[in-house]
This record gives sequence, structure tokens and C-alpha cells, in this order.
Amino acid sequence: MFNRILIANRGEIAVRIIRAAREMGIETVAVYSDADRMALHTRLADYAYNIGPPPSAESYLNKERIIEAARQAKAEAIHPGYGFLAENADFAGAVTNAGLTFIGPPPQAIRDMGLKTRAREIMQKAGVPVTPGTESAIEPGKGAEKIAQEIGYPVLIKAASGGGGKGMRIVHKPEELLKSMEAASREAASAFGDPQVYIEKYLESPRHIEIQVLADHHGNVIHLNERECSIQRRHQKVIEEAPSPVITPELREKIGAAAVAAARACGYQNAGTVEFLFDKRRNFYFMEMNTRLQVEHPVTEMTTGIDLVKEQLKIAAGEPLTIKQEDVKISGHAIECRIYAEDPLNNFFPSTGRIDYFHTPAGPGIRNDSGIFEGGEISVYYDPLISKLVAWGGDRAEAIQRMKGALQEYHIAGVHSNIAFCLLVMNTPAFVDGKIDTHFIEQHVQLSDMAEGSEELRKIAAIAAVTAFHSEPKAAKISKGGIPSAISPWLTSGRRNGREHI
Amino acid sequence: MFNRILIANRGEIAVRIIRAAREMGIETVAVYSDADRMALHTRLADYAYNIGPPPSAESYLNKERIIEAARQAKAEAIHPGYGFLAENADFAGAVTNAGLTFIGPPPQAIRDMGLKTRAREIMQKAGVPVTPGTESAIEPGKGAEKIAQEIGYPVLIKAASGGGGKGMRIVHKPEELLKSMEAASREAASAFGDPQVYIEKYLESPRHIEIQVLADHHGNVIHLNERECSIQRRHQKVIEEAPSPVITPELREKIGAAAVAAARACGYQNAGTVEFLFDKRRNFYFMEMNTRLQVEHPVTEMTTGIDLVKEQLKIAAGEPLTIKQEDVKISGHAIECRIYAEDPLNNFFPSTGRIDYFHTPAGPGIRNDSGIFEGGEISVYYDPLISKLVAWGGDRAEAIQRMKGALQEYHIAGVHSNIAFCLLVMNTPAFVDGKIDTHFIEQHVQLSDMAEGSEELRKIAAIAAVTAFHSEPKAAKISKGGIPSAISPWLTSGRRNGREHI
Amino acid sequence: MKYFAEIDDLSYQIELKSDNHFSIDGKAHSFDLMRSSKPEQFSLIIDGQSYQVWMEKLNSTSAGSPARVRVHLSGYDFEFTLDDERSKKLREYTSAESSTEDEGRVVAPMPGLVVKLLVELGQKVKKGDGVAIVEAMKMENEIRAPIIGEVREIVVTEKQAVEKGDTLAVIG
Amino acid sequence: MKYFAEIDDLSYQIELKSDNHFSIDGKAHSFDLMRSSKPEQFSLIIDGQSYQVWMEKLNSTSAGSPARVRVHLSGYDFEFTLDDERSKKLREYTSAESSTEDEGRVVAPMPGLVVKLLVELGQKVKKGDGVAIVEAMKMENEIRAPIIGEVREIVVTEKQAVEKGDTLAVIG
Repeated sequence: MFNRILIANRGEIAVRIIRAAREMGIETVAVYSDADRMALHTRLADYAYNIGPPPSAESYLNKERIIEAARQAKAEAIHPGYGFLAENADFAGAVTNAGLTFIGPPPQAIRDMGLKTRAREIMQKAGVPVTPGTESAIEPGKGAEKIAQEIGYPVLIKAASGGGGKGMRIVHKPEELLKSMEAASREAASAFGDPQVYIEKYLESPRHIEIQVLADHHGNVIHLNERECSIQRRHQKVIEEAPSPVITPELREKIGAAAVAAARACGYQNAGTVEFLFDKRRNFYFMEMNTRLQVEHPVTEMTTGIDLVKEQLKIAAGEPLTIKQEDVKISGHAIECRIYAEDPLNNFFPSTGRIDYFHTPAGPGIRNDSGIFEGGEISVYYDPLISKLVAWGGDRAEAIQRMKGALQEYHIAGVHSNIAFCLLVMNTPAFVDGKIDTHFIEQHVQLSDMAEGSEELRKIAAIAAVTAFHSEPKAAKISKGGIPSAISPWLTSGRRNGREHI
Repeated sequence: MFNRILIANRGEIAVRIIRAAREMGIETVAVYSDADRMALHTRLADYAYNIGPPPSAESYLNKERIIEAARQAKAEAIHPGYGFLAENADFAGAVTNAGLTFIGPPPQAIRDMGLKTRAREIMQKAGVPVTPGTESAIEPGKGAEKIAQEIGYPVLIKAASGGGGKGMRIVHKPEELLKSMEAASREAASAFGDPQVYIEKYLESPRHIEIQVLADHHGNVIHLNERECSIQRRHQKVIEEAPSPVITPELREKIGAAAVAAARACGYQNAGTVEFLFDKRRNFYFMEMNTRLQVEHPVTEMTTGIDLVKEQLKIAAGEPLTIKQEDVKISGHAIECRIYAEDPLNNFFPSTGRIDYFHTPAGPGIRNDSGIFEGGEISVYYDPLISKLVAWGGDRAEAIQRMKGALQEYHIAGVHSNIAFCLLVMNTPAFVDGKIDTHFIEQHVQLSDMAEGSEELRKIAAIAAVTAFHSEPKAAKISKGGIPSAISPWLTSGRRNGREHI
Repeated sequence: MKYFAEIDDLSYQIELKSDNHFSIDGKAHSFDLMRSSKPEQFSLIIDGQSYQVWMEKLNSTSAGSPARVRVHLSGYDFEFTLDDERSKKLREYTSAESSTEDEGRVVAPMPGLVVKLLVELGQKVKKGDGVAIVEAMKMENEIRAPIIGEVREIVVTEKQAVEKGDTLAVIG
Repeated sequence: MKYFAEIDDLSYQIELKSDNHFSIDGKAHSFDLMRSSKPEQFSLIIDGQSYQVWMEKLNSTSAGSPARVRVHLSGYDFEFTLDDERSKKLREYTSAESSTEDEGRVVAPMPGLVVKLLVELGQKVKKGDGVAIVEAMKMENEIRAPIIGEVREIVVTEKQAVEKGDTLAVIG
């Protein structure tokens, strides 16, 4: 096993990896940009190296600087987390060339699965079902329109080097095709440095169901059941769960076997996820393979009891898998809400600023993976993810109830968040019934419901505002033996970037 | 099921019960003393009623006032939590007489099990093994010395109405007997309002192993496996775990059956715990039955997936148990550390004051049940419990590793805590090997190790102190789009109850 | 004294009778409001009902305008404009004169990069039409027209970085 | 400048060479210390090693005495007395005169109720002998003699409530 690893990431996933390594007695090296000097991952790691200015391109995407930091810190391996360089085959190759271990799949598997067109080709050969679509990338222009017609509208424009929903557009009518291809291409270029896009059949109302796989260096490949990630907004997952409410043990075995076949077909090693679209007639189609740890991995951990990051480290160190397929059980149900700094009532625009107050929920079955902290900042440079709130329950109903309670206890001041939006989803009858697909949010969630809350809550809030503003609220009494309270913040609070405390 | 229940308690357990009820759609009524107006349980409940001044005797032990609050709030049932009135048969009776449901066992079972001498009698009749000892309470005096001689030293003096280790003394020599009986009697009178004590054989180096039972109103009694609570200080549990490292499936079945027999023998209903002493030859002896929810119940919840508070509510509402004995499984391992506001280096004296800073650990498998919050206070009036930190792992080794990491991340300023002490236990080889008994702390834990930390840590701390005090530390940089930092606390911090920030 | 808390088109009229009594909708209630050591955190008990509330005062858009307060309750955020009887009346007298020129401003809701302008000067737009695409955090966000009208001014150019609150264009 | 951090019988000598360099045990190291918005919370990086540290300044026992700092690191608490070279020398000159009368005071370590006195005036006690039993939070705590000597004064009576820091008796 490694003595020391470097984590080429930031935020909650860097913290998550540090904790796993710490439990295994492995020392951790954090890398941080100038904006992250006080970040949780910088403080929690055993070593911390500055890798440049705040913009990702100059720090977390700076391959040379990161490998140099690993050398300086005498790290033996690099864990890329998700995002940033996690699916960058060149980086994986450079790490290996530097004599270090890349904690992830072989560069060729990353490259093959990263090119969505190549991935489709490999999967078709391996007998894994794929959706109809173009075999290769395509330029916006006349040819594209013909192909789209053949496939039949609606079609989906996807970035050839894409992933995570970026650089993706649905096209319903021929006249929208060009504009959408251009937009997708522009987004793809910006996000992945590759403007190439391709076209595939757009399935109406599919579910997004993915299978977690683990593959070691000794030919063992297992799957750890499915995750359902159908609750999406603009192709971005918002709420994920395991198991899926629609997957029966028979279907699980079938999709699981397809995922294992997919992993074998691309020579996969380490933890990966095979994403499928699942239609109303219970057909499933390979969508893509994510060659990294997923954001939503905790729901698998909480229902299988398996620590995925520890498995990644063991696999990368060359250890054979000790878990056999038949050992993988499902215990209860887990749901994850991605808590973002964004304003659902203002078109979900990212909300930046300092976290003035951070009150996180707790209690049985609640896990909150976060990289932020009170006094920390949601900056323009990185993903506006505040935390991943996960609730486990003995069954799906209990998991939903716990999630609702946790969302109600959660409070963040200083930035907007999507907490009320997640609460709204939990309270939506179709969600409670498990009747979800990738159009769930558009079709079932009324943002106006969120804005209004219940009539009673709004009235209580009005009373709170008036009584707090126009009467003199008592400060918490300090009993005998206590410390005299500081001067009232009501008297001393000044204006602070456009906001003052009541 | 109930629509609304009152929780006759405070602190973490009141919060725990509120969360369970909330998940079941049951409204909650908190009661609070003047000292707890801003306490977490007061804020989280749907309703909150003041029940008097800070001293427990005038608030949380005020039966009439609590029942009156339940009437006012239209609660249908009362959950007593643990401590306070939880094992007060008169209170249970008064609740029932007021037409409300007591969420706990029948008054007679509380009364019988509360009188330790009566409990021993019932258990002997039911064929549950008990330790040799007196059949009834005994006065300090000549008679006692004779009995102690017959039983054979060392003997244990125990409060007849006791529980939780209070009013207990070990006596090794005849000349210590009188003084110890007096001390135990005084403590018993103060803690339980009953000075009566009795004598039983003191087992050398036993383990404390207890079985969680659930009994409904329809004659169904099951057990939810054991908890090992051998890590004690002054007869108070400090660290608990499930399962016990020494209990085999066969032994589990045997002790479990004895616990079920014990529950049946006293006509038990609701959740309860049968405590056993377990000696080196694998004999077990009934010690006492706790007729309430235990502090350490989370380790059972985390290894069985069963929410004990929800089961309590369902049983009290008259629902039959839906869990069958064969459904009860063990998944992984859980350890609980009771984090107290106390100073291990100063004889573990309770430490009172305001919580100036409260940084709680998180991550996979970590649960922290707490009733305190930043700005809150550990007062002289109540138990100095800060939180119950619980770590779950796939096996005992992983649970220990996670607990160690969590303890290292935990920080509380304003009061002393036993965090370093718990960490010391986790690092003690005998604990790691599971070789524990009730003398573990005296025999294996060197407090001086805790005081010193490692040489390296001490040196780093010295460097931190000198650099912080004698150089000007940089404040966290605020990046573009952020909020200008407030005036440096280094400049503005004044003296605050004998302490000022560096 | 009577106070008003306004949100969207709703106005709550609340009369404070004493430090622990108020009336709303013609009914009197007791209340107990307490602030924690965290300035935003409050506990409000109304007739025995307990609420955990976080509140922060928002900056008013201009001097002399009524106070704005954000209230966070049970996972929801509400923003109220607070007013008392006297100021409200005063304001109603003068409101006729108040200008509405701000409402046509198309403003960047977050810092980012203008990747594309979707309108030209003089173009007619409907409320909700796209005006510009601003990229922030690797996502393209379409900024839309707040009112119907004509594009009177385009303040930014493509590839320009903008701060939160910057005006991109003006519709009039 | 040389500084001293003292804990128990140990003294660490640390020389600050600049804002980001110090030496200890004859070896030079780089450091980067940063305070978070929480006043007690610091991040200290020494030669690439990262430490999360919480520190608070404790009140000195008397005016003019050196600063005392509590450092919390990896679950451990350390209390240091800080001194610089010049003050340390100065203090050594005058330390001979410093009184030790405080060391015989038996002090209540927490608020509580004196339930029993275990010594009488004039009684000889050894270090660690029980002096009184104080009940706090329903637990009896035996308060012990800090030094060997004779009971010179008993300040409290049984059933008396005491505050933290109150003198119960004096051994001399």
C-alpha cells in the first residue's frame, strides 16, 4: 500500500479522499490554489502545496505543477477526484511517466471512453446495447441535418469529449439544429477543449440509471448495483438515489452484467460508472462510461457498506478485490441532494460570496460531505457545490422523510442555495411514488410553489420579520457561571457588502 | 399513531426524539427550563413550553408542570428520554392517569426493575443467572460486615434504587466497608432520593455486556443483539460498541434468550436493556434492567438499521412489532464515544462555560448526536454531555480508524473536553485488540500520555503558539467578488471572562 | 403601532401591542422572540408554537426606502419589505413621482464572461427574450429581457468580463 | 528574536528569522501561518506539512507575567507559557522573590455544593489526601490536597455552595 498520496482536487471530494486515506494510515498531500489557502482540504491534509493562482487553468488543471508537487512531497500516487484532470488521459499518462501511480483507470480506457463515438463503437462490439446515432463526430452543416432526419427527431447533440451534461442540446425541429450544434460546440470547446459534437437519438422520458463497477489489476470485475440519477436540471444531476425504485433483482443482474461487460470491453481498472438510459419498456441503452469516482458515489456506499475510495486505493496499489459479486448486498435506501450555491428563483444562477453562517443537519442516517465552512467562500472560480447531503433509511420512504428533516434543519447564509428546491422535490407526489424520469423537474416541479412556501409559513415569516425589526428581541440569557454576552450585534453591526444583520 | 407527543427531556436525546417523530409525521412538544430557552430542542420542536427555573428539580423533574404542559399543548403521549423522569414509576403512572400515553414500560415494570433487590428476585425466579449477594437492602452496620464476609471480598455496594453507576462503591477490605456504604448511601440519596444500598459479589475484571430488547403490547419480545460497554470510568460508560468483540453467534443467542426471558419475567413493554456482567469463563450474570432508551442506543441502530425511537413510538401506539427475531442482522461495527465537557487532566472535573467554537466531524460512517451548538452553554445544572460521536465501519478496525479521524477533526473551544482522552483509548493496543473489561481505563490508559501527546505534536504546537503570538498571521485572503474581511479580531478582541483570542 | 410586511403582491398587516403580543387578521397572539449569540439566528414562539428562524437585513436599493429582510424558515427563503403605517402613507403620496427607468436594465446576475450578444441596438424584444449569453462556472446562462420594449443601449461587448450587477443592456 | 514556549518542564526555543522563517533545534524551517475568519482557527504549513490549529490566549495569572496560550492540535490540548529572551532574563533576576503562598490553596475546580469536609483545622495532610467532597452535576468529587502540610485554614462549611475557583481550605 502507498505511504503517501497526492490529491489533485479541491472541495468536498478532496476532503472525502483525505478521510479515506487517513483511515488507511496513508499520508495525504493537498494541492491548493491561492484562493484555497484556508480551504478545508488544505487544512485537513498532512501536507499542502500551493499550485498557482485561483483560475483552474493555472492551478488545478496545471498538470506539470501538480506532478512537480507530488515529486516535492514524495507522494507515490495521485488521486484525481472528479472533474478537473480526472478524465484527462494525458494527465494519467504523465503521472505514470513520472514514475507515480495514477489512482484511476489506464490512460487508454480514459481516452476510449472519453471519445463518446469511440465508446459507442466498443460497446456495440461487446454486445452492450447503445442508442441509434452517428458513428463519429460531425460538423454543423448540411450533412448533420440529413443524419438527424434519418435518426428521427428529437435528437441529442452531445460533445464528443464531453461528460456530466455539459455541451449537450436536445433538438426537436430541423430549424433548431444548427443553432444548437453551435451552442453545444461552443460549450464543449470551453469545457473540454474540444468543439467536436455528434448526434444520437433522443429518448423520450428515459430514466438515467447507472451501475458502479470495480475492476482490479487481476481480471476481477464486479458491480455494486445501480444508482438512479433521473432528477436532473439542464442535464446536470441534482438528486440521486440507490437502489432505483424500478429495478428488480432480475433487471439488476442483467444491467449489472452489461456494465461488467462494458468495463471488460475497454480494459477498465479501478472504480468506474457505466451510465444507461432506461426507457418505459424497460430497455436500457449504454450512454457513456465515467472513468472516475462519481459525485453521487455516497448513495452506493451507504447501501452497500463499501468505501469506494478505499477500494480505489487498494486497486491502484495492485491488491486484488476482496469483495466478491455475491457479497454485494443492498441494505436500505439512500438519497443524495446536491446542495448548490445558486438561486432557483433567479434561473438557478450561481450565487457567489462568503458563507456567513453554516448550520448543517445531523442525526441518524444523515451524512453531509462538504468542502466548505463558515467564513469560507463560494468563488467564481470553481463549482458552486456546497455539499452533498445524503440520507439513509431502512426503506425509500424513511430515506425521503430523513432527507426532508435534514433539509429543514440546513441553513446557509451569505449565498443563495437550492435547499428549498430540493425540499420541493421531496414533497412532490410523483417523486414520493418513484415515478421519475429525466424530465421530472420540468414536468412536476412548480418553482412558484417553492417561492411561496405554504401560506402559513409565509405568514409566520412575516411575523418574524416585523417582530425582529420593530421590537427588541431578547438576547439569550446567560446563566450563572456563564460568560457575559458580547455587545449586541444589533448595535454594532455595520454595513457589510450590502447587507447588515437585523 | 399519535398526532402529537411531548418530550420530557432536553439536550441531545430530546433532539433525537424530535427527529424521529418528525420523520413519522408526528408533531413534537418541547419543554424547556429558563436556561434552555435557546436550546436546540426548544427550537427544533413544533411547540415549546416553559416549565420553570434552571434547576432540574424545578423544571425537568417537575411532574405536574410537565403533565400540565402536555395538556395545554394537546399532546397525546409523553416520551421521557433517559435520565430525569425516565425511570420514575410515579411519573409513568401519573401520565397514564392524566389520560396520556407514557412512551415506555408499564409503571410496575419500572418499579420492579428500579428496586435492584426486587429485580434480582424476579430474575432468579425466571432462571436468569444473577451474582451472589443480599436479597434486600441493608443498613451500614455490623450485619453488613458479616454478609460481606460471607459473600467474600471484594464486594460491591449498590444503590437499591440506583442505576447508571451512581451510588456504587467497590470494597476490597472489611475496614473500608462502613465508609463506602455511607458514601454510596449519600450519593444514592442525592441522585435517586433513596439512601438504601445492598451488597453483591464483586466480579474481577468482568465485561459489561447488555442486550437491547423490544417488547410490544401483543406479547412479542425480540432482542437486537448486544452492546459492549466495558470502557467505563467511575462506573460510568464512556465508550460503547456493537457487536462485542467476544460474543460469538452461539453466545449471542444464549444471552439474547436470557434477556428476552428477563423482559417477559417483568411484564416488559417498549424498548429496554438487560445488562449483564460477563466473566472470563464466559459466564454471564444479570446486573440490572434499564427500563428506558439507553444513551448508547445509536450503536445498535447503526449495526441493525433499526430506528429504536420510532419502534418505541410504534409500540406505545399499540402497533405490533413488524420486526421478527430472524430479521435482526448485524451489519458492520459501530463505536460510540461520549464527548463530555470535562477536564481529564484535572481529575475529569466537569467543565462549564459557553461553547465559543464548535467544529464537528463528518464523513462516511460518522454520526454526531448533539444537543449543543456554538454560542450555547454547558451549565452547572445539567449533564455535561456535549455529544455522542458514533463511527460505523465495515468491521471493528474500520470503525476505530473512522473514530480516530473524527476525534482529530472535532474541536470545541470554551470548555474542556475528553476528546484527547477518547483518542488515547482508540490508540491503546489492548482496545484495538478488543481485550477490554470494566477496569480497562485504570489498567491500560496512561493519562500522562494524553497530556504529552507525541513529542512531535507538542513541538508543532509550540511553533504554532510562538509564530501566532510573535508574528502577524495573515488573514484569509478574500478573492474577487468576495466580501471585505471584518476588522481583525486580533485588534478588537477584548478580555472576555479571563480569556482573549490570540 | 401597525406594521406592514410585503412580499410579491401580498401585504401582511401586523400590529405590535407590546413586547410579547401582536395581532394579525384581527386575532391577538402572544410571542416570545429571542436572538442567539449568532446574530442571524432567532427562536420565535407564538402561542406555544416554536419556530427556528434565520433573518438578515438586506441592503435597501436607495436611501429612505423601506427596510428589506430575508427570512429563512423551514428550508424556505422569504424576502419582505417592511414598512410602518406613517412611512407607508408618506410613500404613497410620493410614489407617483418615482421613476421606473431601472426596470428596463438587463443586469448580470453573477460575475462571468459575455460569450454572445443576442440582440442588436434598436431591436424589439418581448419580456423573457434572450439578450446575452454569460458564461460563469463553465455554464452558459442566457440573460433575458425583464420587460417588453426596444433595445436602447448595449453596454457590453462579446468576450468582455462582467461583475455581478453590471448593466449589459437597457430596454426601454 | 528568540522566543520560548514552556510547557511542564520543557522549554522550546524558537527563533523567528522573518515572517516566514524560524529555526528550532538549530534547524531552519519555512512557515506559512494563516488565520481563518474564526479568530481561534489557524492553518500552519511548515516546510509543506499542513496543520490545522486552534489557539486561544489564556488570561495570565497576574499582570506582567508572561502570556499563556492554549493550542489545540490533532485532538490534543497544550498550554504554553510564552516568553521572549529579554523578559525571560528579567524575570529570572526577580524570580527569587516570588511568593509561593498560592500553592497550598485547595480550590473548587467547578461550581458545586460542599457535601462533606474531610479534614480539621491543624490536621496534617499528605499531597493527594482528600480535603472535601464537592457535589457537582449529581456526582461527588473528592478535592485533594495539592501539597503536604498542615491545614491552616478552612474557608467553607458543609452544605455551602461554592463557585469555581473559590478557596475551600489552605494547607501550609
